[in-house]
Amino acid sequence: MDLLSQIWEGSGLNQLTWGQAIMIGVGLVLLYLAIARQFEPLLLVTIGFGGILANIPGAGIAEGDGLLHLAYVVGIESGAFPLIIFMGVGALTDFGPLLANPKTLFLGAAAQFGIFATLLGALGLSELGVFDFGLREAAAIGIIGGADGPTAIYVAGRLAPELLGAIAVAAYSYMALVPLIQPPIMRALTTEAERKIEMVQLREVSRLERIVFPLLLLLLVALLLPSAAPLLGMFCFGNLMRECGVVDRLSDTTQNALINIVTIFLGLAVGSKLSAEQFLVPSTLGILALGMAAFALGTASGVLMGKLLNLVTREHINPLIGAAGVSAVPMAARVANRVGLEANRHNYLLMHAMGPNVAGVIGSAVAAGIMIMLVGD
Amino acid sequence: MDLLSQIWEGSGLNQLTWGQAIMIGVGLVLLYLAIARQFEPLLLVTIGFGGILANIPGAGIAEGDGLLHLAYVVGIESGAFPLIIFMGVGALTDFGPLLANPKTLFLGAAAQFGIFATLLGALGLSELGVFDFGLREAAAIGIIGGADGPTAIYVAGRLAPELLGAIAVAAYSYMALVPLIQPPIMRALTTEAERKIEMVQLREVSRLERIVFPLLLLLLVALLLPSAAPLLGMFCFGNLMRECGVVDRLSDTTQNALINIVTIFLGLAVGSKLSAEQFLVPSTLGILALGMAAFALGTASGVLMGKLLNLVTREHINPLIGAAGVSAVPMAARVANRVGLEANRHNYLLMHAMGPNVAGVIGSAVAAGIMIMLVGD
Amino acid sequence: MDLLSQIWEGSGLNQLTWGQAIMIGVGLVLLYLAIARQFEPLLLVTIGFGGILANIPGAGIAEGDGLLHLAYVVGIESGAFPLIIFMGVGALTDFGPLLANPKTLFLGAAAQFGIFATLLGALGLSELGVFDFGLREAAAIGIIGGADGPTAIYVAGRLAPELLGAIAVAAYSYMALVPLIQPPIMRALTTEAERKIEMVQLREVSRLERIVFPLLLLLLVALLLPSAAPLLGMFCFGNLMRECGVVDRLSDTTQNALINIVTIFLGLAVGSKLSAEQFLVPSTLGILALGMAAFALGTASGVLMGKLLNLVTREHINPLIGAAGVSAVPMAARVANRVGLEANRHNYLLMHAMGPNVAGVIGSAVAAGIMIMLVGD
Amino acid sequence: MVQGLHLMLAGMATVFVFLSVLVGATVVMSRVLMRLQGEPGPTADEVAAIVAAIERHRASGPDR
Amino acid sequence: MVQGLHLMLAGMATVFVFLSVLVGATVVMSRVLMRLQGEPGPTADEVAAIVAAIERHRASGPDR
Amino acid sequence: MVQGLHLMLAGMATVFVFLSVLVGATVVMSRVLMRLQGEPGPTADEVAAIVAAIERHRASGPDR
Ligand code: NA
Ligand code: NA
Ligand code: NA
Repeated sequence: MDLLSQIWEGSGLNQLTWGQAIMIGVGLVLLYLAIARQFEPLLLVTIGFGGILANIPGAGIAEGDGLLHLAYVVGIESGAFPLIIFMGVGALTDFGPLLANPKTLFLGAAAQFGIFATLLGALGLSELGVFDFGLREAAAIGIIGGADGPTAIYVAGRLAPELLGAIAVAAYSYMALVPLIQPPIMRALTTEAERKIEMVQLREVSRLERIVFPLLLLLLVALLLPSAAPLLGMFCFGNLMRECGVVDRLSDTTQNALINIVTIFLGLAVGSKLSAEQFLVPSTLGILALGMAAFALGTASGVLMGKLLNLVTREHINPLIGAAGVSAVPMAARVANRVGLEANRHNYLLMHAMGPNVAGVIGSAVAAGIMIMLVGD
Repeated sequence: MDLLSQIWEGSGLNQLTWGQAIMIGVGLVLLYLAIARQFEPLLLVTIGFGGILANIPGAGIAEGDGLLHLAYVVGIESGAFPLIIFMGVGALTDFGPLLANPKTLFLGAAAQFGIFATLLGALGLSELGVFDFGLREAAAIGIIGGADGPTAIYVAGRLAPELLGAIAVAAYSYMALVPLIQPPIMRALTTEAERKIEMVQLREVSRLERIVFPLLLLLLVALLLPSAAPLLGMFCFGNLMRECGVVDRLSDTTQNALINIVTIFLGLAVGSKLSAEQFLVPSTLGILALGMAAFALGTASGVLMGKLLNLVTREHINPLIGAAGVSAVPMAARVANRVGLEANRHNYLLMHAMGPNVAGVIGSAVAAGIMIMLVGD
Repeated sequence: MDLLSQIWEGSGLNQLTWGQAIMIGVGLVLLYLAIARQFEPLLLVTIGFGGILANIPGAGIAEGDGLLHLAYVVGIESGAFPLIIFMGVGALTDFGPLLANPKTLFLGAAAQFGIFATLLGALGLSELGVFDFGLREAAAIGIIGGADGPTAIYVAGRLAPELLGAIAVAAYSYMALVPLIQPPIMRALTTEAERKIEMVQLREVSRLERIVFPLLLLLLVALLLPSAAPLLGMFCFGNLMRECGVVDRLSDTTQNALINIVTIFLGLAVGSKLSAEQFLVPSTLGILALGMAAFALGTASGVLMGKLLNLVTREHINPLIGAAGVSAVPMAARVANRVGLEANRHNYLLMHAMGPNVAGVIGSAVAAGIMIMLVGD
Repeated sequence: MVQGLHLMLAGMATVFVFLSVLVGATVVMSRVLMRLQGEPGPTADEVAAIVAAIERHRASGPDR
Repeated sequence: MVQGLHLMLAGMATVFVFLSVLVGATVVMSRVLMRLQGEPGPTADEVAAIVAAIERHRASGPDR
Repeated sequence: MVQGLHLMLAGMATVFVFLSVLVGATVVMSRVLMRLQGEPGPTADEVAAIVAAIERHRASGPDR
């Protein structure tokens, strides 16, 4: 009968390509990592499921007027979703530890070396013929080293949308792998004595300082680096809503309903870029390798900057907290705390590591602004 | 004075047509049913109010750049709203009873007979000249028998948008009327002895089974019927968020803020299709009559399948729970429970009826996928 | 080096214009008023911050595909955001005091005199050459006197989008200044004896009256003034959801997550209109001056109507509650209460003033409908 | 300017007409609903008076 | 009409095939997962029997 | 490659300049606000010293 043959022709069994089958497998692996291993579950559950949906043969969910493609166009091509997430992250961020010890901002600056070194590496390997990345692609890959999901998605959406799927997967996967990636590097670059350094208790930070800081940061961005203003502007807005104390209902909604809704659609939209044609290509391996390098280099430069600061300032810091400068909030700060406790079981570095941790968010948003200005036409 | 005559000319008293007046009355009746009789209030309050707004003369709320028309274009023409609602329904669905007794899926399959028989009836009556429905319209009307609001709206939006208002009103009204429609049919088709059958307590279902089931369903959809993938994919996504245990904040938002917001605008947008030209036509009576037939036939075939299953399997089921196979979650399951208690006041069928109840949701989404593939070009 | 000069050229230090610097200052002043002085913080924090973002040189956040411009196009040009806010306001409004004493609706009517007198004043001063406002601009400015944010934004978006920034800032600022603007006028127009009038306790209002009232209002709008139907329709819809008792989950979401999310983007989108070219013009001063006049006139006419009502009705009202007829919910009602307590420290007018207060919301939405019908082509 | 004056008069007139109709409709609505619901309803004295009136009426009318 | 009949037959067939496959897959899935998780798992008696069997096996086998 | 090197140098330079300015601005901001708020503020001893200094100043200056 005609209808039955039509049903057979429309079926996945008939239409499924090897690429789609493999990508559905990749989606299932991401779900496994998210659910069983708790790898950044908020994003990897949604990205992984979106990836499966995008590879259902013939369903067209990630093309044309399919829901995932609509979400991509509305939310990622426009830049709106990562910016709204960044506003939510701002509303969830406590700048107190950073304000109590502003020099930890230098750690967040140093850790961005991973971004730029990886950019350079991607261009170098392309010149050697190993990969084939142009300047825009290299910049988007480097930003994986910022260890900050919305920043990476925002930059990739602007500079190299065809790599967005792989970049987002790499960024969130390595953020989840921070407890495996960072400790060996941290131990290799520090002495036992350095890891034992105890830090003085952080001072209390007044409410007024907390309110003024996001405005100060906004004004500096406006004066020095306007191309970072969309990201850091929304970040500061979220943080001001949190701290100002007069719009708590807006701040609560931003930290809950709004960020959750946008996370769901952001993840599905990112998943829509996990098509076989775009993901099952050699450059994905390159992105994964380079992204790992970016994390490792960022960690190393953060730790080394910690040691350098100890040479020039009076009040010593434990260089382990430099590793938290890559961002990966709050995982990297917890790792610094854990490695510190191994060396000295009375040494709680968590609060001290939160300073460089949020400094790393600012640092990679600044790096993103530079990239967008210099590389994005 | 010129301005006063302009005010008079712009007034509703001057512009109101009989059709608009009647449709405002229809909106008020829907509000009455929703508020005083608690007929599916979440949808009938919003649809009814939307219908009134759409018929205010000269206001243009349901046309051009009016808010309701925008909601229709953004949310229903694109298919986004019913799919998001379906994700929310997935996040609210407990597959436990179904997993404990998978053969109840057959009840959910049988109850879809109402859909296809109604399609056939609509075509037959059109051939006889009673109505004038083409294949797409007949398919969209049949889906009322799926007793599932978002599925009906999704299919009607794809196949017969001009009938969407009447179809949605019929679907939600009959879902609310399930306690009146189903019991006579259930009693007529079962013996007292059958209605008294007690079922064995359902086994406990492990967390892992609950996590794997939506993925299993998704993979089967991908392999067998990709055209059902948008609906069932979002449904499985919502359910996976619910069950996986690592994204509770996303699941909570999906079950509350997100589904509520989308319900408001979905209802208003459906109401925007309650214009006199589209609703006050003979075909609306046909839709109401055929929709009722679809519910009745679905109920009957669910019950009969229950009796058939008892002929071929060892562990007997109470055929009353077959009626829950039409969906109308959770009303139809409650009806099965109530009719069961009438026959045997110790016979609590509620949990047993939840299996076919959610199976009916899957079944009508499968039927919707077939319709969209075979009828929607 | 080339790149460094590119960075310098892209910096704000290089690009900043005087206009932008001043507008950033204006944004900071609005933030100060919102945070330190608690001037309508929900809106002035978001508008103020949006204004700063819009004036960051070269960032383009309020143009093209910048986030704030997208929010403006999607939410304000379409009218959707103010209408959704109005739905939320409806869901937050208790019509009980109005239903217990319906003649307070006359106070809400009288206070709209401020709107129309200001319109006339704007046209007169333009004829004298002081300002240069056309009919549409004058109408949009007059509506500031409605003392109702979403109404003002909705009307300005329709009639004079180029003035929207100044009109919204004026409306919210003066609503915050109501405790300073109104009392002198109220005292000047009333005698000590009048201010001492105690009012009889309001009767209980039944649930059914509360449910029927929004429908009654909706039907009157449909019959008499359809051009007010978008605003008042959404308002009545929100109120019906609140009162009907069967859709509490929708009502809760409307009053919280939905109104908060829309407020954030509404504020940012309004802020996007605070560009130097549009705001740093003489007409802004005109708008501020005329808006103040509108508030003062509305207050005065509300109080005078209170005195007039006492001449013709048996049951006396305290004319102070007439001042609450301008809206500015609930600030103006609190002001009436406070001034009443000064005259008679046992005289609690708060609940009595809530009647004219919400009547003022209806009144200015009616006035908005007239304006849109007669002035907007 | 003249246009503005006309607009003011038409506008205030419409506002007052609309809200007056609303006052009337609200008062009627409340009365009808109160009667329907019997809420707050006639007091015991009123009931007694009504009953008395009915009885007097019945007593007086041979035509019923 | 004939088209409708075909559609009905094809549709109901697909629904039943799909849900039958789902029943089968669900049953298999549940069995596999129960075995993997040892849930409900062997009872204490079963454990004792298994231990005894192993000991007997060890005692009997000189090749180990 | 050379372009990449330039980008790296310009990029890291900008990051460090930006964050250094931010460190400076934050330190100044905190100091100014602490002084404004008197938080943690001068201790009782410091107040005594200041008062003494002012009195000495007044005593010494006939021009005031
Ligand atoms: Na970072
Ligand atoms: Na169904
Ligand atoms: Na008003």
